[in-house]
Amino acid sequence: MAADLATVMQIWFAALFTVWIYSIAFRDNVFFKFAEHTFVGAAAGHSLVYGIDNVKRYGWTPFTQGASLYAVVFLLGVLLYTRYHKSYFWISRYPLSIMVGLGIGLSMRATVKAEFIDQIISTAGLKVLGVDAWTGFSNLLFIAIVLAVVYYFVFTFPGIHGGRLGVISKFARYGMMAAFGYSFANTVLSRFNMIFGRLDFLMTEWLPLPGAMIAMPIVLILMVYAMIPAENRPWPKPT
Amino acid sequence: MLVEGRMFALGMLIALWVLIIGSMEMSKRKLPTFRKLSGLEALPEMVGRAVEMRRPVHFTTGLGELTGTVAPQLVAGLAVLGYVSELSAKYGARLIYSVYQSQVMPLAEQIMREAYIKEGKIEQFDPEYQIRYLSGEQFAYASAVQGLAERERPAANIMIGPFYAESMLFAETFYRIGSIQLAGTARGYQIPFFAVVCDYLLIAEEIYAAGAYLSKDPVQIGSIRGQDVGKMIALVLMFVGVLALALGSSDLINLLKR
Amino acid sequence: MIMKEQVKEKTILEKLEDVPREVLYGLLLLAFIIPMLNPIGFPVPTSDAVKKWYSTIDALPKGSVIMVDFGYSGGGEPELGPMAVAVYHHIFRKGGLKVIAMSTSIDGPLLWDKAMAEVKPEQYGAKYGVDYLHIGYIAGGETAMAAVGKDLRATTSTDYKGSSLDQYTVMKGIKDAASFNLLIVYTTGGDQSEGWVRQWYTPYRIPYLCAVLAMMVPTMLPYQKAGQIVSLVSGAQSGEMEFLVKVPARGIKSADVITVTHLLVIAFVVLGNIAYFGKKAKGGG
Amino acid sequence: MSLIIRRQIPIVIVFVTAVLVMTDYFLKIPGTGPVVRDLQNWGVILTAFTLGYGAVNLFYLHTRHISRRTPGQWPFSIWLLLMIVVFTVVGVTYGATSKQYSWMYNSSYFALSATVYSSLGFYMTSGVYRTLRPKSVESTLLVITGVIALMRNAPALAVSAPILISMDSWISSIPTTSAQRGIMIGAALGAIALGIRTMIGKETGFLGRLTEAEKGA
Repeated sequence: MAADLATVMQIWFAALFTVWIYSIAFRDNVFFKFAEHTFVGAAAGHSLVYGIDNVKRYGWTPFTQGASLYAVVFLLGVLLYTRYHKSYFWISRYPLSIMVGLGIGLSMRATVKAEFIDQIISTAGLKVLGVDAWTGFSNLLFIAIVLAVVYYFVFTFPGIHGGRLGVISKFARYGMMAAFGYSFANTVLSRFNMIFGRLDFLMTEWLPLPGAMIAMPIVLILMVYAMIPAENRPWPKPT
Repeated sequence: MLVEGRMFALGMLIALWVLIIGSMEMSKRKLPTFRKLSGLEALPEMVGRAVEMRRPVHFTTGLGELTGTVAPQLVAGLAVLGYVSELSAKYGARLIYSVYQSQVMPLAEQIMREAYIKEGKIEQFDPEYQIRYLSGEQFAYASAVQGLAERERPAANIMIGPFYAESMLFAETFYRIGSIQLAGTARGYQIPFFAVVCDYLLIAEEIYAAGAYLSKDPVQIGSIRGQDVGKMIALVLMFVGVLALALGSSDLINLLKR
Repeated sequence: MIMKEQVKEKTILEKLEDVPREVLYGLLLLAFIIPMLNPIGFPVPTSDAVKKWYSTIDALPKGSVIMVDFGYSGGGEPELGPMAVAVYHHIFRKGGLKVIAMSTSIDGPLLWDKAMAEVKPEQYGAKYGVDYLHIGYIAGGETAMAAVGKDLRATTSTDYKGSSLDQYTVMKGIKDAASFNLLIVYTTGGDQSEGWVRQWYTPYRIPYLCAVLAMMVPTMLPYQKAGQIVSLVSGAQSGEMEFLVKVPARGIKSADVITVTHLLVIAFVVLGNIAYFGKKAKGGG
Repeated sequence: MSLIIRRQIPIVIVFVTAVLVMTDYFLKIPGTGPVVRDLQNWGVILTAFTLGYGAVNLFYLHTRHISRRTPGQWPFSIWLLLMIVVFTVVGVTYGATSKQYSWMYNSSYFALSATVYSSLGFYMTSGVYRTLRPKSVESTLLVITGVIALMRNAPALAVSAPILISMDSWISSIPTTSAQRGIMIGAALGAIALGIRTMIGKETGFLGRLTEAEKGA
């Protein structure tokens, strides 16, 4: 029974937080503020918990098994927090510089291949001739848009955008706008899926619980009340 | 020693290194000129219109920190803020800058003060009114900007920097109150929302170019110059590759794969 | 008479353009709730990307090892959760495959538990530690991917619960990226979906199946075109995957709601434009 | 001297680490492999340490609200800090994947984050209603591709009019992919340039706050 009670309580909390967060779409109110602060606090707590978990599992465990070099990492990790000290904050730059160097090295060595050369290879490998007319046209358009967009982002050679050549930039913008329209529609889809997820939770898990159908209107009325500006509320009087 | 399949990439990386550092050095001697950025060209007119309508100009640099990965976007936004401050001082517009990062406030104040001094209008600069720290939390900041928009009804709204989910909210709110808008971000997911709503748009890399152009910093400008040459290399490789393939040769592609 | 009519129409158009957002939100909520109360059972189309994803897993020989990044956040769970569940059904039902999961998202381990509770691997005879395993959240984004790719066992010696990896038979012979035959990524972060291309596909050429939020698909498309990703799908296509795997769940259920809400949005576009252009025509003419 | 310790050496560390990581990838010099492996594992642990930054920042900010009794804010600040403490205590004592912690996560953080991001769907709807207007050639193109994709994304519509699927897949594979690729090539160069600037100490955002000496310089 105890486990059941825990589940029921979990659903109630989750449901209330869901409804309270949605209320911001209509107007700011105290319930939203409460939910929002819970969110921010929980997020910080959650990442702290997983930070500790990671330090323990990836650092402490090998250290206890004899990898004594990890003591240095712990020291560096603690030094990261000198950033909050008024005069010794610069010490945190040492561990940070290792992280930054790693990040740059890992990203640069792969970016030049994955996002530059491989993209060039893939574009240059498109066939315009020797395929059916529609594919040929599509590939030609594809190549034209890639070239035009890269051309568009050349900034310091103003000559290449002057006069009739300006048409290339215009074409590039057309291509990008078509792409943005597609992205826009996909974002709508993503957000709606998320709303569906929450409403599905409310309707299939919360509302069937005993008392939920009675509680829901009360929750909504309280929320609407909280949306009324304080000076217009009959109670409590603003201080 | 050399790894098969990674040689061309290594060569390209070294070439880019030389190119970018070389153009930084060259820019110290002579700054290269920039192409027209249609978004920036619209700014004087936007500020002028706000003066005519006796309504303020609103500016935001979005979220992010000066120390994170999106810092370059924030820096670009601040460079544009400097320019808009100059324009506002010149035409006598009321400029309001909504701040998300408290660490940016002293920097922003300095930038804006210098702009007003440059235009000889320092007496018009009112940091209390013009620089508003709204909140350091995303949704609280978003709703505070919304509130500000509805109260002050700015005639122009300029958003340059790293924007997240609040982009659509801002764009729609200012659209509803009839502001002319210029927006730019390099955060790919948010560009479509700005493209849908805003009158003028700086797309992705354009904000860095705008920031560098306005700041006249040889390091930034030189870096952009180097990247431009890199883009031209890409253009040539793609163009020649397509032609060669049409003529039946895939030598270039094989070279790139080495 | 004519004048009066014109004036009246103009105000209607104006009102139409300035409909309070509360009304729009209310209509949207109704468009969600009504089909949820009265399911219509709209059909779902299957796209090539989902079919390709499905057949890639189907074609894996027995004994293949799969790395799964369970990398979505709580916010993306409604979209990517159903996809991950459907794919796990497929993998377990096929049998003979080893699945090692890790998370680049801090929500990953708990959401993985949630997904496993839905999949119930035991119904296919799959056992934790023998057929599948979770090594936990690993901080660092691309650094974590690179670290695991270079030497998994040097990065972690325990699973997500903190038990030693040595005791699990599924880990036998698994050392680094080269031990894997396929990479599956579910993520809500662009840095993650792109990072896997940079840190796993580029150096090790591990075939990569990628599932992201629908809104992230456009920015990932160039990778698919260049062959760096075998197949790119969005979580919004979970219904299609459930259809192929024949385990209908949340994804198919959402089809009704997504259809009705999208029809509403299209109606909004049309109405908004009628109001805008109608007003403009009256005002200008 | 202080400038060297406080600024130059960290930049040198960045440079050396980045070069080492790249050398290991491009040249495979014997001996670099294990060093880079260890460095990467260190990177993981150091990042894990930074996961506490959020909590510390919030403590700074909200203890100030509480001590100043900021009207309308300080009770929420207490609650927020309490949430951090409760999460941490439960997560550390019972374990990050324990039943107790998972209960707490599911009843608050999971529900909240899922809802916060979905609430944007509402704003988008009014955005669509008010702003999707074909005013110029550019915006017309955007509206056309947008509306086609919207129609395709409605599953039932797509099934009844399969032409939508082929139109949508053409839009996605030709104009969208090509425009995104153009942007990607530019952004890749931007990322490489940013990396180079950081390695040679011209981009110092990561240093954080500046010391007095640096401000002078």
